[in-house]
Amino acid sequence: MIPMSWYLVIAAALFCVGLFGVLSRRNAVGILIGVELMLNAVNINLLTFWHYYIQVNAEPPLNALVFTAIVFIVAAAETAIGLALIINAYRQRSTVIANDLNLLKG
Amino acid sequence: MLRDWLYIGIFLLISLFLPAAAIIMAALLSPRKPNPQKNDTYECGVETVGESRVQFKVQYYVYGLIFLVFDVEAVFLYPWAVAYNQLALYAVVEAIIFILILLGGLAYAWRKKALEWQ
Amino acid sequence: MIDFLRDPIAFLTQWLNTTLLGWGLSEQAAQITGFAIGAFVAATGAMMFVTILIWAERKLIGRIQDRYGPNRVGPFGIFQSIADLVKIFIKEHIDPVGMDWLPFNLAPVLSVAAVLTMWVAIPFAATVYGVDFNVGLLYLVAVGGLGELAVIMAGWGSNNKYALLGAFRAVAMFISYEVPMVITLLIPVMLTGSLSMNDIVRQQDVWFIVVSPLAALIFFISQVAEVGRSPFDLTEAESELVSGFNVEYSGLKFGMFYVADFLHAFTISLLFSALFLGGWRGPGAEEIPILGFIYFAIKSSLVYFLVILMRGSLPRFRVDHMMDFNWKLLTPLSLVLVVLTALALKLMTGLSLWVQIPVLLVLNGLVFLMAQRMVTGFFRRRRPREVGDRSRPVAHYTPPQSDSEAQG
Amino acid sequence: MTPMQITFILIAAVTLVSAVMAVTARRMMHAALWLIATLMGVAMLFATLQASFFAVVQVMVYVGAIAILILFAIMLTRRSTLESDQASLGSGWIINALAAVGVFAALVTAVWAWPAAETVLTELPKDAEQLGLLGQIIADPNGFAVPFEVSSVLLVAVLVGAIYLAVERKPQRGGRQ
Repeated sequence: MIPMSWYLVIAAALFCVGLFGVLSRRNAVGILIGVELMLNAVNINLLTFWHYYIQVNAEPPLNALVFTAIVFIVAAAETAIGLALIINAYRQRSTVIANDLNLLKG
Repeated sequence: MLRDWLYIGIFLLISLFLPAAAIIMAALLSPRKPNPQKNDTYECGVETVGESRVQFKVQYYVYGLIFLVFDVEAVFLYPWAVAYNQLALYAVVEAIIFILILLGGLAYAWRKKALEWQ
Repeated sequence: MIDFLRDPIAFLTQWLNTTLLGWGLSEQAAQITGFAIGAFVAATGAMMFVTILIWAERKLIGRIQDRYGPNRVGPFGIFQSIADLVKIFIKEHIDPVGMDWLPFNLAPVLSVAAVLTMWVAIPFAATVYGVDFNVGLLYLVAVGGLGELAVIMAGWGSNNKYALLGAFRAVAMFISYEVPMVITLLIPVMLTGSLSMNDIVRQQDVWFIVVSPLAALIFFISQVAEVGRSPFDLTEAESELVSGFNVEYSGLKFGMFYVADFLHAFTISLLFSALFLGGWRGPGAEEIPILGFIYFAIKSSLVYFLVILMRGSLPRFRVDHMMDFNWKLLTPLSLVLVVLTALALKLMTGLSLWVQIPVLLVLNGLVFLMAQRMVTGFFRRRRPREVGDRSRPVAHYTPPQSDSEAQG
Repeated sequence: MTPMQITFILIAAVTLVSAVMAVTARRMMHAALWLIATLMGVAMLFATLQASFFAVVQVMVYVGAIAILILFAIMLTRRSTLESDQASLGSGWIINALAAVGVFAALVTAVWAWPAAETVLTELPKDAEQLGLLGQIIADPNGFAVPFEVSSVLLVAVLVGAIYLAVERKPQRGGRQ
């Protein structure tokens, strides 16, 4: 079977790819895609530790499952609001390039 | 458990492979004589007007949004439904409050005319 | 021989397993190879089965429309679909200008695969199922949703504005109707206490359609919408969007969308009969699995017949009506139904089945009546404003002399 | 290498490659499709962890809903997206890439420094997932009932807020605009 470190490394890699996307994407939707990747990496970690915990302690850590569920809910909330903001900004400024959305700079 | 997923993986691969193989076989068997008229974008036989960059209405996004909210909520009601027979009345009432809050959201969308297809 | 007749699938699996073991494979490898062969046979069988479905559907629709339907090739035209298959196989594949290669070619494959993959979790008989795992029901819902991706890929890949519009319209409809479906499915899960499909079937001492007919109705409607069958066939509204997301497809790629469509229509019949009509259950089905298989086939064929009947007799919804129907009727209705069912069942714990079922039935009836009153009241209030909209030109016969009046 | 490990490596490769494509693809539509591939890969990783419920929920919620929402948003904001085809990444992307690699190196070092990370994950018994217990604890006042009700409120707030933001308000007669 698979050592736990493999999962952790994959999650770390996914997180860093997401981080890179968030930092360097010009398109605001692209930034959100990066955030999704990061949240997925978090979920992989949570479920890996869930598996590990059951294996070691032979009792299910329900907290891990609830936590994963809440990450799902937060991810959904974040996407919905983020995209609504982008659409609203696009309406007013006709652009989704994050650097051009500098209304507050005056 | 892992075996179940292995079987599903095998089934998925086979069900991707079969139509792909059929299409590849058909592509090898079928004639191929492309010409510009044939390959042009199809618009009921008239000349193509404009490009396919049409602007979409925001209504699609609103439906997607409401769907997302309900889907997420419903998915996390499933564990509750599985445990339903072991739950006490107050736990059921909690889930009902949960659903009623959702219904409130739907009512808001309704009042804001966000459900209307314009 | 008797064993074979009682449960041919298990018998064949056993035989295959021993043969494979005899060839020197390890036990695990033998099981996996056996499963792969079984899956291959099942998937091929399902795709071949589509030819029969198409024939049956054309024949029935023909009868509904007072025609014969296919009747030239073979007895009762039964080989018509095979002739069509050969024709579509050797048709040219046209690549439209500006297409996006990967999405364009992946879409037909994915649309068939999304439906085929559902078959792995459907229990066909007591012993005949691909896998029986603890989240089977959610798996079916999730995989059923993957078809939307194929539609989007097809619409995007063909670089055609009608295809794109059609695809997004279709997806908006699919996702909308997924909401009441997901919510009503909570009711069978509550009654069973499990998400495994086989458990749900086993628990149906009383068919769930009897326990909660309204849930069955909502599920059925939303499933028909999910397939995009008439009256929800906006995906292929010829008169509005050239033909929907698959305009640019030709040859077998187009055929694959058709295969997916028919297979999906049959799959929802399977799902409906497994979830609400007791699946393979029936007298003697536990002991003689083949009987269960036959019961299941009969039940799903009846449901499929109903789907065809709806297709043959109902006019198409207008897109805004369809969305209203979902968001303003089905979704609130399913939420209310889940709330009331959960409350009623919990208040009646410990009572016998013969008390619970009539109460639930009455409850369903009340909810239905309430919804019906609200809908009719709604239309009655709106009628005066909609006079102009509501007259149907087809329904009036006007003598020629008063032509101008009628037109005005 | 057991077959299981080979499967894992294949899934991980698919996931990572499509993740990289998702953050670098020029056209947003392609980025979203690659994102879907990544999400499917992550669902398969969940399946190998025997978290069946979350594997399925990942497909339902992420692929079936969130990705579709992103696709809709991309279609809505397409005109601007098409103009910016030539440069999908900002000017400082090399520095950002170095920073991401740095974070990755730090995380991997942290994983390696932890001896328990080498634990081999074995197959759990069939009923390890305990969906019923999860259902009980989310409705239990001493458990997670409050977070769960709050999450419902959160989602309704999201619904209200996003509708307020996204739906165009028609100019009201006589009112200020």
